[in-house]
Amino acid sequence: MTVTTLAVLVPLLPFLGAAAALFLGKRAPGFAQPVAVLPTAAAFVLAAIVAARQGSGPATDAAHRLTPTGSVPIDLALHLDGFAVLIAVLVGLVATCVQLYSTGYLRDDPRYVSYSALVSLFTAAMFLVVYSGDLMVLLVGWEVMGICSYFLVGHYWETEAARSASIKAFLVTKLGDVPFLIGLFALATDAGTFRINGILTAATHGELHHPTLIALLLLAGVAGKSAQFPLHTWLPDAMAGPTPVSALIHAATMVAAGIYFVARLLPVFETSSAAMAVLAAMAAITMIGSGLAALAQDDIKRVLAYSTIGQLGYMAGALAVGDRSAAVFHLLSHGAFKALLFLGAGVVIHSAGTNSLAAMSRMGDLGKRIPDAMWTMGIALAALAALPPFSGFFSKESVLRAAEHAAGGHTAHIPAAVGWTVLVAGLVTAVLTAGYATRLFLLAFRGQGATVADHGREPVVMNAVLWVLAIPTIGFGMISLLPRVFDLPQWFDGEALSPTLTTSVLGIGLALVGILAMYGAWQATATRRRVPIGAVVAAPPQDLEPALVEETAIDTHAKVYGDIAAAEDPGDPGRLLLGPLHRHAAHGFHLDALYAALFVRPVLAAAGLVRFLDREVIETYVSGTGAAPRLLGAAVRRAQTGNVQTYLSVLLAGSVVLAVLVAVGA
Amino acid sequence: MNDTVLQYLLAAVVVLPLLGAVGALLPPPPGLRGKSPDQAVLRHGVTVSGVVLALSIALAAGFDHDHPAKMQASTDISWIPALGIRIHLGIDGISLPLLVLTALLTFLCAVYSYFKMPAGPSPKAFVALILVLESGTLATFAVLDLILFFLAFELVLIPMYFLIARWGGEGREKSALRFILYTLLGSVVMLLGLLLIGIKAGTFDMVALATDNGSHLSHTTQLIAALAIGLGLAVKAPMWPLHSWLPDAHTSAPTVGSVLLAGVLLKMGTYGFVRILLPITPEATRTYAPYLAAFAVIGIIYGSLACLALARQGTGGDLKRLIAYSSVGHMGFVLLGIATLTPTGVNGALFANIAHGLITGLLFFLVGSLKDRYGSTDLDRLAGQTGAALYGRAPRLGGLLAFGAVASLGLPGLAGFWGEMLAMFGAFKPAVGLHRGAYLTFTAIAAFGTLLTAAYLLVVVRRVCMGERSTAEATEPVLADVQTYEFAAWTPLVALTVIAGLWPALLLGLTDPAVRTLLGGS
Amino acid sequence: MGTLVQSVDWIAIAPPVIAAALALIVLVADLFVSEARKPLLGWLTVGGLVLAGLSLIPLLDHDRSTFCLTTAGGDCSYVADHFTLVIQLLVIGGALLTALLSIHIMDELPAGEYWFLLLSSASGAALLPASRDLATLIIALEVASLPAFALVGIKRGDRLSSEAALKFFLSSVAATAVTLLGVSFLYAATGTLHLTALAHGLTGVDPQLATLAKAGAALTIVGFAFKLAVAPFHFWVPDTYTGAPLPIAAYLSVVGKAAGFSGLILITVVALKPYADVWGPAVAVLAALTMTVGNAAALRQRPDASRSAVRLLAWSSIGQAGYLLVPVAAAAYAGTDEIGTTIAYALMYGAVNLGAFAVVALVARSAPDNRLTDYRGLYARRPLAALSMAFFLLCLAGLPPGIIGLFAKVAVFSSAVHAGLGWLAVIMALNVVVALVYYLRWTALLFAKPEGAEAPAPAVTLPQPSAGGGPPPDFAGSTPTGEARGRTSASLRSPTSLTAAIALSAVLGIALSGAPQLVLRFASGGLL
Amino acid sequence: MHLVYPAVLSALLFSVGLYGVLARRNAILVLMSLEVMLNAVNLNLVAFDVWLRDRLHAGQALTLFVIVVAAAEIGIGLAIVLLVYRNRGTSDVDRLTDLADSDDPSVVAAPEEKAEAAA
Repeated sequence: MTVTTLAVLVPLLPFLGAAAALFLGKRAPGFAQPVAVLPTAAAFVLAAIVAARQGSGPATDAAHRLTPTGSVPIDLALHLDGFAVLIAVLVGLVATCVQLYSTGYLRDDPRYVSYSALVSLFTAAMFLVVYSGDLMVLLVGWEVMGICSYFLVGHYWETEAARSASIKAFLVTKLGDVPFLIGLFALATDAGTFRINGILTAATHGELHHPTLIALLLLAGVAGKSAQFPLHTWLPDAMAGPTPVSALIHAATMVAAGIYFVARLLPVFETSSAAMAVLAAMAAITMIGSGLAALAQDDIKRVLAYSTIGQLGYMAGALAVGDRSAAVFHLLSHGAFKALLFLGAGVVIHSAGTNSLAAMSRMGDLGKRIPDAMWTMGIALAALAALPPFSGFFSKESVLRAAEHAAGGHTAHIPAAVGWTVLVAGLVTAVLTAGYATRLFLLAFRGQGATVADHGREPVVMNAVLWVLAIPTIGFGMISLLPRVFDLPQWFDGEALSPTLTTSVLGIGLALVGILAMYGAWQATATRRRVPIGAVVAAPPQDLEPALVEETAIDTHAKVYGDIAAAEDPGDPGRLLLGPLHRHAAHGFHLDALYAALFVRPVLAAAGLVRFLDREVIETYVSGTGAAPRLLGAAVRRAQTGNVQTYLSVLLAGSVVLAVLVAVGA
Repeated sequence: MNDTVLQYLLAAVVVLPLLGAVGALLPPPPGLRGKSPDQAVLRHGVTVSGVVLALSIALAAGFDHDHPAKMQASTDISWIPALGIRIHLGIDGISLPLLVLTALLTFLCAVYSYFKMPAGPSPKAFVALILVLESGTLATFAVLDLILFFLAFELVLIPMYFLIARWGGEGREKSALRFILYTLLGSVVMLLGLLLIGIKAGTFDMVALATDNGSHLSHTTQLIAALAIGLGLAVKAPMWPLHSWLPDAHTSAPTVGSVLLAGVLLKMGTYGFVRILLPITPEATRTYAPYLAAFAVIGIIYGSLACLALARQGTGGDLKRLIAYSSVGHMGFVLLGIATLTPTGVNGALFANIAHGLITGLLFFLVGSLKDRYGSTDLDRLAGQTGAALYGRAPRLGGLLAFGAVASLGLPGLAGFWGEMLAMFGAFKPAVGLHRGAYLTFTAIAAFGTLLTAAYLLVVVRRVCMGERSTAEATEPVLADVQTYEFAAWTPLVALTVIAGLWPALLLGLTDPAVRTLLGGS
Repeated sequence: MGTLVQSVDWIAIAPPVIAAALALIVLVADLFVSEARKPLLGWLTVGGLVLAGLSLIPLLDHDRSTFCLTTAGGDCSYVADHFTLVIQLLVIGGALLTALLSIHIMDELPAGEYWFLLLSSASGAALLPASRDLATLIIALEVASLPAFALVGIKRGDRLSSEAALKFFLSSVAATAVTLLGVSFLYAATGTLHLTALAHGLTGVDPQLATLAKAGAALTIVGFAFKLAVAPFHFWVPDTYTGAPLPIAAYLSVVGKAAGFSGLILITVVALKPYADVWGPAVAVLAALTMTVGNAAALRQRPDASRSAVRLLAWSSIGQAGYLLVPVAAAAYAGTDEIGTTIAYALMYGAVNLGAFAVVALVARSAPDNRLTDYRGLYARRPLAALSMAFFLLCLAGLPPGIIGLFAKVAVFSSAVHAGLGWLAVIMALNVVVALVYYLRWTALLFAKPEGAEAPAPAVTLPQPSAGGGPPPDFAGSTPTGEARGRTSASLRSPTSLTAAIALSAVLGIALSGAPQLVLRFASGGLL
Repeated sequence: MHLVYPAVLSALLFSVGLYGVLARRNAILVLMSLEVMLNAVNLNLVAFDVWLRDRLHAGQALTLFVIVVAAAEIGIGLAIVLLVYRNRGTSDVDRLTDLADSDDPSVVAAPEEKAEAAA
């Protein structure tokens, strides 16, 4: 079995799994869970084998003509290089963990079959994006991921939040995909092919006519898909979907696809320094804005969502300074620990009966009830805050090192200013990240007050998955630095990824500052947290399915706390630190209201105008033309007076007129 | 299979439905009495359209796939020498897919109405009319003589008028009359153009005219003829300002009528553009192309905004009317593809044609079954404040509706995407001599149109499929999930949408060579 | 001084002569035939007309002409060329179908006179296309018209029939007077009455008389335009058709029009050829006006008015006259071959219009007041009649399944486009759409479900021809009296002659739809 | 005699006939004016025949035909007028408007008063 056949099997297996699940569906409920888990697990194993076989060797390419189009043909192409195979391994790992986790999380959900089929379909689409060597096939995987995310976010369609979040998620990503498609057209027209290799060689030979325009168009699509600054508003609302979905789609894979796409086509972006500057600015704003917003969120998942936006900002920053190895390195490590955090959050919500941090901070010994979740989430939060020895520290340091390297003006055709913006933003975000990581841990697991009612034991599979994901969170960073065992730089472009002294000291220092500041604020507001607030999902005696707990939690959050995102809790340390900024940060700096005013309202007004135009203007024209012959007909009919002398007079008058016209006229 | 067998196959495919229609009017022969006369005649309809489908599939199989540009299975016998009209039939890569699509859709409609006869008078007339309609549409795609094309174009009017006027919903007489008058005016104006070409070029034969590529026609004749024919065809494939007959026709047509109207009749207009205007009057088409593109793009935006207005809460929008407007939008893409005058664009247009036939046919079937279950397709009554929760009440029907909506918004991987993408790709780099700037803005607007399409379709899915837990568990109007006969009628459409999405070469392989020769080997 | 007796080619003039002789035979036979065997006269007329039709066959091989001048030029007054034969076929066929339509109502009409008048009018109409000089033309027109006045007024007791006859008479004679004035002016300008000589003369007319000649040309056209019911001279048509007995309305709508357009063609295309640039636009404008007026008025007919079916067919025949004129106008621009299209269209129109009148006659037997509303749900009661009526109406509208109607219209469109009359073609296109409204409304009515089958439509009693001039019976729309109901049930079995008429025109229509070349071959010209 | 005299006379005669047709109410007088018009044309034809010195005398031949036709027309015309009089009790052309395209469908026409015919 050559590498290519294996690589073809990797996206094919989950796709067949999804198809099988849909067909088996109601007929064989018993098979539902194995049909969901086994294909994805097999795909993960195969991805690992492909990665091992491919190793750090030269990129393997294979293609088969999919269809002629009239000008630029489209091929089913594979392009396997270091980046692709490793990300495929990450995707396989997270997808298998999520499928396993979901068997417990949604065990008696009536729609488990369609849910698992959609997750498998999503995994297949992600594999297609990762392995594809042809941009149009990549776009197919790109949009199939978008629609799967739409259906999965809308899984709890009984709740209003899920209904509006799913349509918002798809439309915002689709808004990004519109310029993305036009960018692909521009690339294909200039390079004469959709194949990535062809485009890269064309870019390096400078055949792209308007590189800046193309880069900006592509960046719009990337911003939409990877939830970067202007088009990020859909990700926090997408938390209305089930937690495993958020873990898979909104942490590790789909949102990473945008960064991966830019990494793949970096030479295209590097041809225009203006595009890199825009990317850097976008990354900076995303990092800082999301950091602040994460501090003010009350819903545990929305904190993690904003944190994901922030970390993606880091990767975008690394790309902006031209170092795609650092970006992909951070992508891999972030994928592991962020998926772990989300799955852990699922466990927390199930045991605490609520997703509100304010409510959790008033529950005593929550941590003792779910020790596995507490420990694994602790490790992951530490990795998030970039504390050594966890993988987060190494990957984030490699980004900061690349930024510092560019700031010094040593990277080719990357202006120093870009390096400085990414570096400064990176450091500020390091503080903020540490801050909200600690806030989350303290509020969730160090709460005081009455012991919480038991919501039934966690299914063992959920805890096991947490520990599986904890391994890469701990080990991945360190292994990458032992060249003999697993020489990561060789898999990438070859530059060193080990942390330098200055940035690591700076990074650790700022992280500690963030942690201590948050700890101090937490101590100060301890007294205020004795006042009870919010409600806990009163779990009925028998063991309630975690998904139902989460669904009711999401549904009731707005009713209980008055707002889907924030909660008026004086005891929140984040409120203390943010001060006046808190209200704005909680609502994502009112970008939603801005977009509603800028885009949604004018479109609906135009729709109203069209409705009026169609009913009044065009309708009157059409029925008007209908009326003309009727009027003439009425006139002619009334002319039939019945009096023969009128007939004779008309006859003779007609003859006279005819004679005169003929005689005189011609 | 040699050409003479194909020749008889094609002739049989076109004539058989007519014979079937006459057979439907006659009393059934003793052997085939069946349970009741109605059931017998409906079964007759199914068998005839089934045989026609089988023949057309055999035709497709026998078709020489290596030279789709060559006109195959052609019969050419003189019919009226006085007017120079010959019965000239033939198919190539462009007309074959449309032929098979028509046969398939009519067969599915016959099967659907075998089990669920729409309310109205005798099914005998119903079956006869559907078979005449099928013969008219098949003839339109198979005929290669300008006046026979006009005859087939008109053969469709009377059956569709009676289908809407006798078996339709409320306001059917008025909308049926508006439909037939509007389309007849268009087709008579088209006749003037066809006659002008026939007289000036000396022959009505499309193949000869196409190979001349307009060399015998002076520029002004081409301009006048192309304008006349263009107007007639634009009414049929509703181009934006001439579309106001479509929503009324669809709102009051029976389910089967809507499926055939959207699935097949709209294609005759766009097929006419490709088969007649592009090859026969190239210079005139080149001068009109930007205006056609502009109208097409306005049609896309106008259609989707109208749908958005209908889909919103409290506007009293009707679901069938919404899907009719969505057809205006989709056909806008087809017309944009044609207006680019590039092989990519025209390939995209033909692909979108087939895809629209499949997907909108499926959507109208689904909305028809909703109307049977709920009694009305008025969105506000259906959805109420929070939605009709079809996912809960009838999961399979909800799933299919979601699939139809997703396919219709042009999700890559399903048939809807390739047509629209290639049309926009063609418009991105139009034929040389067309104003590049204008076409770039058209591409941008069309791309924005896909976003609007996605918006209103997902709003519809939200208001129909999703809803509160209480509505999901409500049981007062008992809601049967998808029946076996409905599955039988719909699975081919779903399967074909997925196959055409995953393997576009199935259609593009056929149309690409044919389109290249049509555009003069450019 | 040659022999005074001119040699006459009897075979050439056979068709009109047979018809005329048959008329006399029938008139005389009427004296000897007893009341009971009166229908025999009917079948005698039909047989005679068939014989007249057969007499056309020997003339097919080559053109013949008779009554020629021995002096200069050798112009002949009677020419039996292809043009004449086709028109004579149409006239005789029309008369035959009218006869078939009339046989079943002979009990109310004076049989002998009726057949005599019908045959003499037919012979006049048969003579007209063959005449090649203005005198014979006028005489033929009068011979065709005078019996028609009598036929319209033949229902002695019926007050409407007499009124219609009077209107028809006065209008027609006035038109003839104007035509004769025109003829005199033309005679003054060219000094001859023979058409070909006239054409030759008009080229060299001296300037003073030029305006007189042009005026004469215009006035001559009026008489035939009146007979064809062209726009400003159409007012008599609705009143006459509604007042006249049904078969006569059918006769006038087909054979009357045939006489009209053949006379018009002979004058414009043959006699006034040099003035083509003068009468071309005039005829085109008249055509446009006629079709628009005809179709627009037909659009607004009230379906529940009494006799609305015949009135609608009257207005529709005016519209169709507009279509007939288009190729004549085209002939002014694109040569005489264009008039073949008029004849082809006329043949189609003749067969189909008579079929429609036959079905109206059939329905009139059960609903004597033939309102349009009486046709609701005809398909339920008489499926075949309803289907053939739908076929005839769609042929008139020019839509498939009326294939022959469609191709005839395509031929007319083609001649208009060929002659460059773009604006006329567009107006005709609009008219086709307007015409479809009322044809389709009637067709839909045929297949509509009969509302309340048990309450028959309020039939107004038809005035029974009481013996002598008794008091005119009242017309109050009352419930159907005894014998009217009686007649409704008795007449369910349609008479053989009527079914024969419907069947003949339906078969003719379907056969032509299958092979339009049979009729459209004349469109390719070579007639005159 | 110069041609203009008969031509003018016939034109005058034709106009008189025309006036008679349009203005008179009694059907018989309308018939008479129609005859005047026809005879005006006859005069015209004979005048032109003489003026043209036509050896074939086509004009006069046509005049004879027209006279015969006029006679036949008068025969039928009077028969019709008689018929109308007997049916309607009046031969007043203005009163014969039963066949108008009336708007109200039910009543065909108001029945004529019998009295006037009897008087």
